[in-house]
Amino acid sequence: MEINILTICYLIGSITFILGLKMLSNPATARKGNLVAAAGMTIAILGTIFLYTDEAGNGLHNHLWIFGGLAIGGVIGTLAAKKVKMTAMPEMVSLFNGMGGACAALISLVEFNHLSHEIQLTGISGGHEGKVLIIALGLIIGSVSFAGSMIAWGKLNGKVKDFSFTGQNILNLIFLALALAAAAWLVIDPTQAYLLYVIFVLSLLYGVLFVMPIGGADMPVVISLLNSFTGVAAAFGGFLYDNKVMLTGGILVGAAGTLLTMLMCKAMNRSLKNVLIGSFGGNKTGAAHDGGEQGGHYKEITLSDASMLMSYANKVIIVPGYGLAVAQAQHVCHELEKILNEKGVEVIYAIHPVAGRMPGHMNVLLAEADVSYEKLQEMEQVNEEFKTADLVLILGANDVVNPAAKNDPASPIYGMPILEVELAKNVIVNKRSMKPGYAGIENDLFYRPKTSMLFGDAKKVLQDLCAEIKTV
Amino acid sequence: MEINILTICYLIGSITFILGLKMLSNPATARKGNLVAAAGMTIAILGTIFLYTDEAGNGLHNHLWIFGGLAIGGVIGTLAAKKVKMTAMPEMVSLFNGMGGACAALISLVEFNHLSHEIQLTGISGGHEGKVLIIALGLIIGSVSFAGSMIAWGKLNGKVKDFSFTGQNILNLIFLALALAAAAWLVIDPTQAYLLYVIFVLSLLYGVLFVMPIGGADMPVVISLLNSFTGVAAAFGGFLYDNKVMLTGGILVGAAGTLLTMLMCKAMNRSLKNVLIGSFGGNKTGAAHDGGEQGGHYKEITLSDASMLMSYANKVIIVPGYGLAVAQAQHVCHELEKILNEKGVEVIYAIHPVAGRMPGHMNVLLAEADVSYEKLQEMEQVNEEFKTADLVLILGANDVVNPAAKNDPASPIYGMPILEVELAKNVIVNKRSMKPGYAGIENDLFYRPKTSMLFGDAKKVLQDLCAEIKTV
Amino acid sequence: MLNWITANQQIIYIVILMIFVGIEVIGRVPSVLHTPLMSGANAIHGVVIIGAIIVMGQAETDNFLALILGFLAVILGTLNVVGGFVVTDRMLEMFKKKK
Amino acid sequence: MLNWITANQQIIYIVILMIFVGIEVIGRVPSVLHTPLMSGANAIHGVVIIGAIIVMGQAETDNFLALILGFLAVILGTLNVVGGFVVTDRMLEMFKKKK
Ligand SMILES: NC(=O)c1ccc[n+]([C@@H]2O[C@H](COP(=O)([O-])OP(=O)(O)OC[C@H]3O[C@@H](n4cnc5c(N)ncnc54)[C@H](OP(=O)(O)O)[C@@H]3O)[C@@H](O)[C@H]2O)c1
Ligand SMILES: NC(=O)c1ccc[n+]([C@@H]2O[C@H](COP(=O)([O-])OP(=O)(O)OC[C@H]3O[C@@H](n4cnc5c(N)ncnc54)[C@H](OP(=O)(O)O)[C@@H]3O)[C@@H](O)[C@H]2O)c1
Repeated sequence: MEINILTICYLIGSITFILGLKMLSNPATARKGNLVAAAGMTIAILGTIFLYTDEAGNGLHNHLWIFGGLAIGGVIGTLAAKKVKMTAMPEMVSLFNGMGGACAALISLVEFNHLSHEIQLTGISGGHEGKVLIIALGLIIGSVSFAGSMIAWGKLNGKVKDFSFTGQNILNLIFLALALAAAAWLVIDPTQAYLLYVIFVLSLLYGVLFVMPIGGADMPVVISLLNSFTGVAAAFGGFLYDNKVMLTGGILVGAAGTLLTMLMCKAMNRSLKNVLIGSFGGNKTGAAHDGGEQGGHYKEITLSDASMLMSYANKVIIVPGYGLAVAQAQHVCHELEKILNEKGVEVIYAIHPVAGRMPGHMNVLLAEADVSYEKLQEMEQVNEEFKTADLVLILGANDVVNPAAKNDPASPIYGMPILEVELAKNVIVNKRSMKPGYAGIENDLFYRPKTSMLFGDAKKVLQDLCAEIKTV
Repeated sequence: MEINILTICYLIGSITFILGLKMLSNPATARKGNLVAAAGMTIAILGTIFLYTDEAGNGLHNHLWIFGGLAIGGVIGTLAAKKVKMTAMPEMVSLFNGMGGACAALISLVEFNHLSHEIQLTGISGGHEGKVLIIALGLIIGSVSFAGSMIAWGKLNGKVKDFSFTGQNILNLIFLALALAAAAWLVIDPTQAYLLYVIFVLSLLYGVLFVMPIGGADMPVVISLLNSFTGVAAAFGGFLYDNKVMLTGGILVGAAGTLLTMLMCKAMNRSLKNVLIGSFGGNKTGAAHDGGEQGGHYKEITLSDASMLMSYANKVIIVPGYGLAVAQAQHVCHELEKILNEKGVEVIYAIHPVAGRMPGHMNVLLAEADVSYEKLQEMEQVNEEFKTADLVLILGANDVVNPAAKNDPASPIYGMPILEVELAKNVIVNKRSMKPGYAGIENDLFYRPKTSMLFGDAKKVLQDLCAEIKTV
Repeated sequence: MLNWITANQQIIYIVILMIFVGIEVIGRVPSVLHTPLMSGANAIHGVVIIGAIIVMGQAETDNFLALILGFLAVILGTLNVVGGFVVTDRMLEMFKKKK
Repeated sequence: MLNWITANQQIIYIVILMIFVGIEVIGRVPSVLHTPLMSGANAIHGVVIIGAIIVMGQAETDNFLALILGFLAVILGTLNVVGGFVVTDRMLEMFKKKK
């Protein structure tokens, strides 16, 4: 009886996960989708606690421990998620992802212990191949996901620096191969319990070294990949307990996460392989020559001229980029928008899908400063509007307005759709120097006749602009 | 051993069906998708013939009969499918669909016979509930699909006329309820073998009466619905034999077919319920008043004036509609296009998604006359082009150019996107009278100053036009 | 009923997942492909032929009812499969770009 | 190996169908939703907590290793689930239209 109700709970769980994910991929239903999946998860968890029975018909005990764990995890999780600053959310996701991986790895450790006991008691070491294999694979992938996520988390909050040496890729593969070999050996002879810890350590090492050399800016892609790893780890748990909700939920995330990782790469016009083992074809340092070298000529504009231009414009389009986020200038930027509005100037924001360092970065950033959602326009629409703008103000964006993506087939970003700012009458670019952005390449836009440069830290420059415009 | 290979064959079959359907829904891959699914089907069929074994390990016999049936069905099927005229394809689909339904029904009949034998021999009539239920449901849905498809086929080729009487819906429901009741009885007492034939006959009757009152023009929707019914019937076969490829293939088509049916209705801006039990809110006759009644004023144009206009135009856009198909005027239409081209006039076709009486009707029709695919433009693109056209020639289209869909919220077609022919400089409409089209409503376009009417059968008018233009 | 659910939970999962797949897989179809898609799906449900083959192959050689009905079922099923795929192919032939 | 396939064919079907569902279901996601979607999926794989609960609930009360590791696993799994859903909700809060 109870087991039947539990089956239904799990069925509901699986369906809500699918529906939730589906709704999450549509802006209109995304928030509800998250709640739907959360509701299904709650049903599956409560069902397990109260209705689960093993083959002999015994229910679970240790309820105090279980609820204790749930309470502790729940409180910490909620607080952490509520307190974290908007722009630090990817770090948080990485951290939570690591917890899931660790959870999967711990389950494997405990379950193997059980099995060892059993083997010692009965003296039979055969017939366990399937179970041992699942345990070992779950351990490997859970540990990789845990270690990798921790490194990604450290990189995003600046605690871990990029680190690579020649032959690292080969060393990585050797670690992975050793872990797999140890797993194979364990399957053949499950009495060698120490091998499990060998696997554990090797997998952790692999996870660390796998993420170490990848640039901090690529972490969102890496987190998405590790996310799908943890999904697969959860699926192994499903195999182990013959538990359908773990199995389906895990596979679902494994598949969706893999696709999502590829979609993210595609939005940046790169391949996954390129993200994982080479930075823009490995010629990053080569292409990243300083400004001026190009020998071109660029115009500077003074603060007062810039504020004049803005005050007397009819329509200003602001293009925010990574630099705005770094300078934490979103609040002053909103301030400027309000001052211009008071002067009767229309202001909108042009949001490129990969501006910043994570998908939706600019949306999150500007939302934090209370910029109204209607003023944010996506690339396709706004590209139609540039021609009606008197002025485009580029704040710490670079690659997303680089015309080379359109004109220069040799450029590493060739083919990426860009914001076509040159359709506007005037373009003002704010950045600190002529240095290139993420892709490490020159930007011709800065040398075009329509463009004027306004050097300085975004926050500082915007504050000065606000002050100036008020006096106009 | 064999059984394992068969499992793999079935797995391959299921996967190819999914991939095939996915590819079929994308113009670039559609044709390959069809072949992929066909290849999977071949593997599943050959696997069954050579590798299938029952629980006792016996393979199939009667190979001669089986190959005989395959050969006969294969030859007739290929010939019929190759010979049929392009525009008669929906009829053909309906016929094939009926065959599938009949096949499912026959399987149920034979399997029940087996079961009856067994029950007589062993004297045990209990414990068969599940199997009997599956057999009975398979029989019902297979028969409904068969009978309904035959009627749909008859309607499309004009052999069966619409036929309805008051209370028909209620009578239909009674037949269906009786069939289900008989099935329930049979499950309880499977020795009452005659009940199976009662179910059979009731289901056939229901199928006939269900489709009878629906207008011929709605048959594509009905066929799509019956298509998904047959899918469900195949899935019941999958349950019966615990056969995964039948089960998954059937459910796949059942689900996709249902969605497709709804998509088709949506493209016509109607609901499924509306298609099945009422024609445009049931007021078809009410709204279908004759032309002239509106009291408006319309202009006629002579053949020679029309040919003048065309010969001296730079760009002519042809809007084909149902009338062109009825008149079988696609070949002359292509003729006209060529003559105009020779005179240096650019000609393109504007294809509305629901022009004609089945999705893609116009594409199929014009392709038959060898009109090049590049000249067919879909609604979204061509709506941008009308403003560059000197003349729009409407050939037997009506609803798809009715401005009421845009302007009149009270109109039954309000909300359907239309071809915006009025953006062009001149509009010539060819039809036989001022009578309305499928939706049974007036069309204001005919009374607009830009519009001139050119009455007559499309084929005749086009022939005359060709002759005239040659002399210009 | 409840016991049945647990005993058959895998089948239930397969059915539900298949429904999701069926719906998602064709969700993006443009309307001009509606007819070929319907036709292709029509051919796929011809998989019911496999049931007919099993019926036929298991019929005792003296059970004429089973033989004849089974034979008929094989023919009809084949019509569905072969005719369905061929007619779909012909329809799609007309959609290919002539370059 | 081959026998294993037949014995587990239902599971194999479930896994394959689930992969299709996972891929199809998010195929149309606009790029601005990439981050919340990743975060939501992250919360869903927290379903691994169920394994932790089973481990915990079956641990003998004198097996301290199992108790402690299991307890830790429950905490970590809960962090993943609760934190994951809450952080996703906060992200999505910012995408709602302010009218
Ligand atoms: N969104 C994503 O999911 C994602 C993830 C990973 C990678 N990416 C990649 O990141 C890039 C995003 O393009 P983007 O245009 O936003 O950024 P970008 O091309 O990286 O350029 C940012 C610019 O901001 C300037 N900057 C830095 N700090 C500043 C400060 N405090 N004040 C003013 N300016 C400052 C820098 O120039 P100075 O040093 O001269 O000031 C730099 O050129 C794309 O190449 C994209 O593919 C995106
Ligand atoms: N495509 C689909 O999947 C599908 C399926 C079912 C229903 N529908 C519906 O069908 C309609 C299609 O619109 P449509 O504009 O193509 O057709 P329509 O609105 O049905 O109009 C066809 C017109 O052709 C004229 N006509 C008939 N025979 C003719 C002949 N021999 N020569 C010249 N003209 C002739 C008729 O007027 P006269 O009698 O005055 O000549 C009629 O007004 C829509 O309402 C749509 O929703 C579409």
